[in-house]
Amino acid sequence: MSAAALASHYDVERIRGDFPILETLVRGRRLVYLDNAATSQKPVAVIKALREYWETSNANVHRGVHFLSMKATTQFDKARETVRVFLNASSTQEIIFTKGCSEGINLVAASLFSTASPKSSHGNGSLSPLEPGDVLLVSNMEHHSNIVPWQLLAARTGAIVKPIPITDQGEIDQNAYDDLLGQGRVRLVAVNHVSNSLGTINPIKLMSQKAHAIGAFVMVDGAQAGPHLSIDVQDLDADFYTLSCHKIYAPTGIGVLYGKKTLLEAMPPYQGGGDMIRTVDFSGTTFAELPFKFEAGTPNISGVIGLGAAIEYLASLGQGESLREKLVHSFAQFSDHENRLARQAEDQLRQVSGVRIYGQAKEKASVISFTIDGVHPHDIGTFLDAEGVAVRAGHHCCMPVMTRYGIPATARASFALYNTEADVEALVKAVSNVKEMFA
Amino acid sequence: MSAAALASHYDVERIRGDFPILETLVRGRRLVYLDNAATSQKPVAVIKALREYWETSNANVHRGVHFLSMKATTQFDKARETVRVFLNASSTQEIIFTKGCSEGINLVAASLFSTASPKSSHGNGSLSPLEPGDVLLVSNMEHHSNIVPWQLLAARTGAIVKPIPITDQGEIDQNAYDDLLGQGRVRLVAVNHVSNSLGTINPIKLMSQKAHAIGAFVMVDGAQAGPHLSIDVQDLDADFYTLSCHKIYAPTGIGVLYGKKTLLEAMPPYQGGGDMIRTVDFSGTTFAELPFKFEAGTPNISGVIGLGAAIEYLASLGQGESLREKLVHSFAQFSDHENRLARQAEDQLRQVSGVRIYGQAKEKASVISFTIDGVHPHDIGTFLDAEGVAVRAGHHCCMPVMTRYGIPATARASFALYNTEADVEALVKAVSNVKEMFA
Amino acid sequence: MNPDLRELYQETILDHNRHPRNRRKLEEADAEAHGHNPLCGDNVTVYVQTEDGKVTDISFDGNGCAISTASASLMTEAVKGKTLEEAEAIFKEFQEMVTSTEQEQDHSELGDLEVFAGVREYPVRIKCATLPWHTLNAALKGSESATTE
Amino acid sequence: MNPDLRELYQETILDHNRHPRNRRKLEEADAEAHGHNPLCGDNVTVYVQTEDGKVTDISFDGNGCAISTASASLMTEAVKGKTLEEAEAIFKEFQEMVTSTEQEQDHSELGDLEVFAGVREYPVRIKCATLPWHTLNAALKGSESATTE
Ligand SMILES: Cc1ncc(COP(=O)(O)O)c(C=O)c1O
Ligand SMILES: Cc1ncc(COP(=O)(O)O)c(C=O)c1O
Ligand code: FES
Ligand code: FES
Repeated sequence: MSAAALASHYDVERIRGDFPILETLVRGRRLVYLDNAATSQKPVAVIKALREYWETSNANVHRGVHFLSMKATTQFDKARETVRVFLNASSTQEIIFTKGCSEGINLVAASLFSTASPKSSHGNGSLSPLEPGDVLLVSNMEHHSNIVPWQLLAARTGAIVKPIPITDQGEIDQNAYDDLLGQGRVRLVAVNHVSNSLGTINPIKLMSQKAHAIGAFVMVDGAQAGPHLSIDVQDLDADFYTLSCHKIYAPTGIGVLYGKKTLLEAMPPYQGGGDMIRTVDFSGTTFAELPFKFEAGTPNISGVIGLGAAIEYLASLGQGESLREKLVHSFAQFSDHENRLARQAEDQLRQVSGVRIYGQAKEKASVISFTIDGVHPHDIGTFLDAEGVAVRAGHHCCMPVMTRYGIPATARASFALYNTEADVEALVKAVSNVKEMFA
Repeated sequence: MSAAALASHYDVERIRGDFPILETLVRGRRLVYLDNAATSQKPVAVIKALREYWETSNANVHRGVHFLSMKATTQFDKARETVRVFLNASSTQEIIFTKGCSEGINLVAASLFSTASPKSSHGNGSLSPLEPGDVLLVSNMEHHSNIVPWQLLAARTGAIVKPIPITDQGEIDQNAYDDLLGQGRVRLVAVNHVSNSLGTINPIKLMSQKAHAIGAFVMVDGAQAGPHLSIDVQDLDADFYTLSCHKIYAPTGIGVLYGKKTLLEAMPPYQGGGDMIRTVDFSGTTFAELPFKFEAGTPNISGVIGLGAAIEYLASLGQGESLREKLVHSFAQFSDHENRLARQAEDQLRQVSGVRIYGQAKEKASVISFTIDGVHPHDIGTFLDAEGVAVRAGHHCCMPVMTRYGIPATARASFALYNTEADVEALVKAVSNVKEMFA
Repeated sequence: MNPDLRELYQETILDHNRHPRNRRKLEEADAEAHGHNPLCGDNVTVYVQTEDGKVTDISFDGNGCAISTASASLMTEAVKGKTLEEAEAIFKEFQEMVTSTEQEQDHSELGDLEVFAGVREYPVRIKCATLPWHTLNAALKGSESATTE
Repeated sequence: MNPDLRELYQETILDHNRHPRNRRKLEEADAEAHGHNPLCGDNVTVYVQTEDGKVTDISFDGNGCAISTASASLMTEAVKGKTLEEAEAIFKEFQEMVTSTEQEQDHSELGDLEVFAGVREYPVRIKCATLPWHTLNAALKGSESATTE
């Protein structure tokens, strides 16, 4: 479908009606919510699914033989299948529920290189424990969640974390990446699919191929891709992929870690508790099958059910036969709509004197980081807030990006499927007035 | 207040009205929900607080300068203070939000003995890394969540996990405990406050004193105490205490770890991500203050707000000036009510031929594990379910307890503040009919 | 007695639970396998003796609920004397019967085994019914253990 | 201009942000401290010179928002020439003004510093206003660094 055709089907006003919070008045002004990269708003479909769950089905899942428990279990298991389709994974055994994107990365950092059998090689890399001097490549545009776990792991093992440089435009420097892959024993590449501070969409498939060619695993932080792109983990071929579900219209407290089955099978369990065991005895414990091996304790049942409802809601906005087809169509619409707004906003913001935009990648999602000369980003944030415009100000958990561009912080406007041209106008108008006050 | 006076104030029918799910019909029969130890039902107050949060305040917390973010942050911070009061901790810095009880224990297992400075001694024990042969004492009645993390830690370090035996009545054998404390270098004692399989209330204060006297830390699993007792961590003097919030009328996906401030301060961070750092740089990262040091990633904001609403709801059922006083009064009422029902049920079940009750501790909460000779517990569960009575059947994540009593599984009825004498009658009647079918 | 329950616990099931057939260790077994149901922790061992591609004797042992015990008992009766292909075909049809979500189905050729049709309505108990079959299948395929996962 | 904003960004604040007073390194400082606001990552350094229990000179340096810059600037003016006790008393009252939830309060004795009263309505910005004060306090107490945590 052409972009024009897509756009003509997209009824943003109807969609806004599905998000009750968008009617909020901010000190008397219309809410213009452009902090979607921090967290998204929740549609009625999700809020309702949760209320219904608590009012009619709430119980602990698995092993329960009673009515409510069977009902809850059925819904819970169905949601895992829905997530599988969302990522186009080949099996629900590859779908691990976590408490958030960060936990997914920490799980991999805790388990991947800690197998007892020292030389086991699986898929594209080796699971053997890290040795001093082994290299973990982390892109310079990562969120702290995809940096600090590797630093902590490196501190424990003597491995070295090396940044993959980024260009002035905010793209990963592929030549530098190639060079780094050739230096030392590179064991893992950590990279986000979409940058939350620069908006850059990274070439994951290409970077995976290059990493696999030298026997390194690839950990993709998909936190910011989830809301904007239809993800196909089989096509991307990364070894691990994480989602932050509160950014894809689901509740907080729930994340997804996808991992290739052969790898997950070979990895030791992550944390101990109920559900992840087969048998427990003081003389020795055995562990459950995938995905349960990595899910200790009562899962976030309502969170998972809310996630299922969110994905089904997203699919309901698209056309197609299967859930997957609908999702693919939905996301084509979303990114078309969101990018149109973001590019429009960028064009107009660039006209405002003193505005600088960081992140000019060729492939870019609807995230705009900017500064205004002489005005601190938090003052921009407060000023915009007074006009009802919600943006984020700060380092966006990407201090190395700030360091890279020699700035302490930026203001960031980020778009979602419910934003409108009126939102763009409100943003641009408010930004245009900032200097008047502070300069 | 006397027990009689307490009971006369307790209007269980009004309370039931606060829990919409209790009106559910199970295949045409009234729901008799006695699976509360697995998870509790949610009051309207919690369901409504969450809906309102999503419809009027949803945003990412901390550092956000806009209206919604400030609103969400205020509510989130307030809930942490509410939890502090619930546990009577001395500071909100001691209240760490986790995804569940199990994660709290895993956090301690990951961080406590992994400080870099090898001989640092804090409070009652030493944080120095575990050495081969060091002993971790784990009671024989623990939930797998308070066993497996210690086994995994032992496997990594060469420490030894030793069970603390339990008596035929289902109490911790205090003489054996004393002996074990004297054998080898005991570094930690892991014990639950209330057993989920036997109902036993353990003498935590006494056990903490004994452990501290020989320089061992105490990790208390409070998952089953949370719903039944008013907890005072300062009085109990345990070093760590965890809660499973979905068992105290709050949503899934949220847990609390309390730890003594001096210990938490000395412990290294647990996982890496946003919010737990002060500064991130590829040349070195510094960490945030408590409690944030232990909270990587976006917290389960709605879960925390739901937890705050649950605690406030519980307090609203009690009388007193302060939140703490109200909670103490509420819990006095709850345990009075619940225990009365449970003892009544036990007395009547004991009359049914073939019924055996496991767990006869002098101090016991409202949890009843039982078997019926010749009938498998899962068949009991299914039979009771057909009568609308929801109980759990299985090992309750306590395989070592099952092994101890030489049984594969039990059926378990567990009470909550909304159960009634009619529930007891329905349970007893259904149990009385089980043998008719299977024997 | 509750009619829902009667659907699940058919008289034949209760009878085979009270008096399991072929519940013993088969000393001369030329194949055996151990089955485990992770949902409840129950175990079953199935012993088989074959000759010329036929099941000449079969027995089971272990602890389980009424459903799994009766299923094991009825299974031994159903496959004794059958060829390996026939046994596998019965397993397939049995599995289809207890897992399919379609209401109208004809499984009359399963004979006595049809009493397990009611299990369909109790998702968590389906594995009780299929555990002995998975275990038999493992034994015949030469693997030592099976789970219902 | 939006009246809510005017409440927060009083003209005096905007003026001190545009033209901060005493923003320089004080070479002869006998005390200095470094302040950090973890909410935003901003930093300030406060330099003080004291004699006979009095603040004889004071300056600051660092990067922050309009609120923190103006607060630092106004702080230097407010405490210069004051005794240490007086300085501490001003800090106390300032803190009380920006954190108290009570609406009706009289802080007229704070003089120019009263322009920060509007910060109360912006919880995340309160630390911007108090950061320089915490830092001054640290310097006077002889500790090297302060945070607003
Ligand atoms: C005694 C005990 N400990 C730990 C847990 C685990 O709690 P969660 O599943 O919330 O992590 C439970 C609940 O199942 C429990 O009853
Ligand atoms: C790129 C990126 N990675 C990771 C995260 C962390 O996600 P969460 O806070 O849900 O763990 C975020 C969100 O803040 C993000 O934008
Ligand atoms: S309950 Fe274990 S096999 Fe049926
Ligand atoms: S935003 Fe950093 S000090 Fe104000």
